[in-house]
Amino acid sequence: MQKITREQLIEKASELLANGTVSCVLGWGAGEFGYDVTPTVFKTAEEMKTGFVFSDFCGANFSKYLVAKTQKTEGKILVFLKPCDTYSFNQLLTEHRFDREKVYAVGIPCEGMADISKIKAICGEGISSITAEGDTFIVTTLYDDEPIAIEASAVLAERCVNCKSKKHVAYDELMGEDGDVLDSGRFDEVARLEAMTPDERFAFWQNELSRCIRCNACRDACPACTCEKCVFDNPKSGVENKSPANSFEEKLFHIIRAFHVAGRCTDCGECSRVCPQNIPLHLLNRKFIKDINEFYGDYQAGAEVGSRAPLVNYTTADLEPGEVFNREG
Amino acid sequence: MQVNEYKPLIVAFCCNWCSYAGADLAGNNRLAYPADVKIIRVPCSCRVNPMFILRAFQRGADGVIICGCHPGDCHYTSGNYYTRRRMAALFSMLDFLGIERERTRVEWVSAAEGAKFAATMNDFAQKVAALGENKRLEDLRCKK
Amino acid sequence: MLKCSLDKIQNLFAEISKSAKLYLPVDGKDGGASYGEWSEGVEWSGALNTTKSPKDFFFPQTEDLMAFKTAGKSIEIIDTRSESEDFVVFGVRACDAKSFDILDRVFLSEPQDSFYAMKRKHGIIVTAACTKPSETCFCQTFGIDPASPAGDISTWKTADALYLQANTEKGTALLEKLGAILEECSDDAVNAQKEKTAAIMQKLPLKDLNTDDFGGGKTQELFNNPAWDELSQSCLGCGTCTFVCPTCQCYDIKDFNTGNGVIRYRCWDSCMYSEFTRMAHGNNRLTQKERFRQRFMHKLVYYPENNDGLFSCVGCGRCLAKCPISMNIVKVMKKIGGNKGE
Amino acid sequence: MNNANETLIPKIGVITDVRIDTPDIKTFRVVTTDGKKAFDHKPGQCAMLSIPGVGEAMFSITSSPTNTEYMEFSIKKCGCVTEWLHQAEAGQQITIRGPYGNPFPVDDVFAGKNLLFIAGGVGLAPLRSVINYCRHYRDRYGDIDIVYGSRSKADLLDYKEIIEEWSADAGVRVHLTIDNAQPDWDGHVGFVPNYVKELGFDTNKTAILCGPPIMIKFTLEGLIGLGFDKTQVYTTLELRMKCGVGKCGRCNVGAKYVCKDGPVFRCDELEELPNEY
Repeated sequence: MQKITREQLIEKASELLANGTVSCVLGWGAGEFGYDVTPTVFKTAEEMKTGFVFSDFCGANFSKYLVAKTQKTEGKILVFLKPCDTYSFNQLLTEHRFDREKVYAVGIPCEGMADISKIKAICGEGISSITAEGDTFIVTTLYDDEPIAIEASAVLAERCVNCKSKKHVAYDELMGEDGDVLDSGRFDEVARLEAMTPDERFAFWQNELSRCIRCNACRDACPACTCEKCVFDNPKSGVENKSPANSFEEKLFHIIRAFHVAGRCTDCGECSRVCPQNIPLHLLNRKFIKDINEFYGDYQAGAEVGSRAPLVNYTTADLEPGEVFNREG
Repeated sequence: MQVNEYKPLIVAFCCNWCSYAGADLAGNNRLAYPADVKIIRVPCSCRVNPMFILRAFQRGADGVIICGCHPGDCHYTSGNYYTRRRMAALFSMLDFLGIERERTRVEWVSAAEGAKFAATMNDFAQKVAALGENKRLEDLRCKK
Repeated sequence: MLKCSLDKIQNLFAEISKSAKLYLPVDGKDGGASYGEWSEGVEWSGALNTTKSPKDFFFPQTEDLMAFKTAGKSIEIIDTRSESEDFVVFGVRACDAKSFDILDRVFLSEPQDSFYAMKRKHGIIVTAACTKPSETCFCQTFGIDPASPAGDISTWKTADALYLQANTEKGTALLEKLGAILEECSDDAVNAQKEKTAAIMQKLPLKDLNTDDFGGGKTQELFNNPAWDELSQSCLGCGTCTFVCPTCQCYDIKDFNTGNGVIRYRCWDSCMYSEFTRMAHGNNRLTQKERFRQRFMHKLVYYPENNDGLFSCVGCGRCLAKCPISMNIVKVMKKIGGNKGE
Repeated sequence: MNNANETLIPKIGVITDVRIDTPDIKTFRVVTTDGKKAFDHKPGQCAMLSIPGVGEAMFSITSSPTNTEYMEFSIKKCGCVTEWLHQAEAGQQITIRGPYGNPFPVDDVFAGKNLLFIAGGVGLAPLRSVINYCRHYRDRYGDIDIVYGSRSKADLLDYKEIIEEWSADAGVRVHLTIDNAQPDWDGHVGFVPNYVKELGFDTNKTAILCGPPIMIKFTLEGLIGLGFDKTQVYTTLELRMKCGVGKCGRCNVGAKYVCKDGPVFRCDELEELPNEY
């Protein structure tokens, strides 16, 4: 459960709006069912009181919105950043994608976000309400007479299960206490796949990627994908396609997309969160991160502003591509 | 019974300054390498975008090899250093997706290494031939 | 009314698949359900609905239209159409069954789309009544009764049996082939289930959502509503809503050069995409607000204007569940329509 | 099955002649492989032309329906398909399907009326079909005024035809203008909307407008200033299209599909559409 409350955030925002530090607030807007949260710009404290939420379903990473919002907004924008969001924030700054002066970043602690599909897997469709009590969710549904209690840890979003850091790497102001970089098991699944035979890996990815409907949500939600004009939208690129016609096109899109963000991906996990087909896209990104760490030394994109991404850098003593496989024996 | 000997189609991206000249030298010296190696000249090995490699597979290549100047000898100073990193990452990713790792290779061939060029191509073609046709990165529409 | 006891349902599937390919919702490894072909041992998913709608069967994600061979200055057109075989889509929910009517009005109106018509002619739709709608369901807003689904055959699943009723000639013909497995029965169990479902429908959170503020002729009134700015402000411009939607029918026609010829195919397209209307001389919908507005205006105003008031939404709730930022038609209807649904 | 009619499947057309009109506009003459006109059409209707592997695009048919031998398309080089067409030579095959859209109401509404054609740049292309149709049935219509402007003299489309044929017809007045003065031009200089205002037409006319959106906007304002009613003014729209039959959704504006319900609209009908075209 989140340690910081909605009321604390509203209070902070109201204070900053009132003293003129910021002109608007980029926050989470309430939805219909308590778990469907929409990124929303709030202009006044009153708007926040009626429409702002902060709950265990506020997973959306706001960093990417800053690219567009800072261009449109007069004055500073207040943005609430969870630890993982701050990495994307820094990475975008490194790439000069928005004006730091136009943002007032408030770091907020995060205890991990819940995944509604995991909750529904336990208690089915027809959710009437979800309330957090301590480390438990109390869920009422249309079909159960008694509320169902679910351990929060059992329905933690995949990316939060393997949270890489509770430390904020960028903020103007921090609410609550800062955490530490965690020793996560985020590469375990990649390693598990690596240990498979090529046939098994192929079968795994064929099954996963064949579900892709090319809605582009992974790209459009990705804080590293901020090209004004994506190669996949350019009719002259020859790869502009709306839906994958076959397994080749599914692979082409996902390999190229992962490659384009390789070394810049902060592993925020938005791609997998937004995928309507639940394809574990983050594993492709993590494979690149794991490889880069192993080949060229540990590197965390977004950990600091201005660092040079590994794939736009080199040393004369780099590993040869052929050695990549020999190394494994 | 007639046995159709399978010959793999190989696309070799060769840098203009070293490897393409190396291929030339191999030819001048009458060193044999498979005729199914199709050479595409690029200004620098670093010009090869991952999309080129996937496109080659899409259009029927069974193996793709990139040849460039030896590290340190790049005509543009550092192009091949970038190639080295990019392709290490990309090939590892292709392997991660279950695409046979022997189908991709990076080799440094200087203008003086005609023999190395021929030997590399022979070896690569042999390895790819052993794998057979590319089935995992194929676009069925192009096979019609 | 006919029935088949649930322990014989695999026999029923086997019998259907003797005469036609049978597709039904099956559980995927990812937790979502999707349509798959039945073969021995394949179980019918218990999920409320599939992630992707069954519009795929008639309007596939990608579909070859024709092929070309070119030589010098000449072109040869190759008609690649072929007669398709009969197939059965089993377990379609009431909302998705209704979506076929909406697609029919587009693809079967003159000039008829022969690709769609062919599949429609050969497809037999077996629907399944809902008993446990989700909180995201709002089919009743569009006058759909999830307990009485349409289709060629309607079915109701109870604790021990599947009840079947044919609604069309196609459906009757199929049921006749299944004679041995089915037995005549009364409507009582089905009626009881319908009543139970009707009571649940009254408890759904979106039950009061209505379409009073929408429909043909409201273009000027709704188009300039200032709320579009706010609603569209965080839209990512992805195509998730469009592609999971059972009624979205926009498509693109593209050519693919295979190296030996050209295949002209069509694929789903989305009005949410930035280049949807981009032309050589500019784009008539420059910002995401305009593209966002187009999608909802089309569903709620333009389509009904051209189709006797029928809305191009069936309330299946897929976009509610899948939008990355949880912006959806319900929020649009409540905001633009000034209808808070309370 | 293979006999079933499918609107998306085109016919083969042959380019029999390519005429260079202006530096960026060429006129293509198209017939079917057996040398006939591909299909009958009415003035203002369009056809889908395509080159396999390049793409398909909608073009207005420039030639008059009274021409029963072939069709002509005046095409400006501005995208993939048009660029490809511009390098095509006579004998090149393309694909063609149509006709699409509603024509100008030449046989009912326009009959007996004085007509005022106003075109800018390549906007003359769709009007040429109507103008030549009206000239062919000259006795059915009253006076014809044609206002046509382009960037320079070299950019005037069908200049030869305008000077030699249109201007020579009885009761047809041609008013040409170019945007900037140039040495070999002794005609009017200035933008079309202003020229229309200067010419100050009577309102006993039906006006037909086609050109870039900005020209249409200001010319329409000018006409209204002269006392014209919106019901007297017709124009033709252009949006991106793919299917041509009102299904693919691309040219949807309001409840209308430009390919099916247009491209010809009366200006008061346009007013009812959202401003998205």
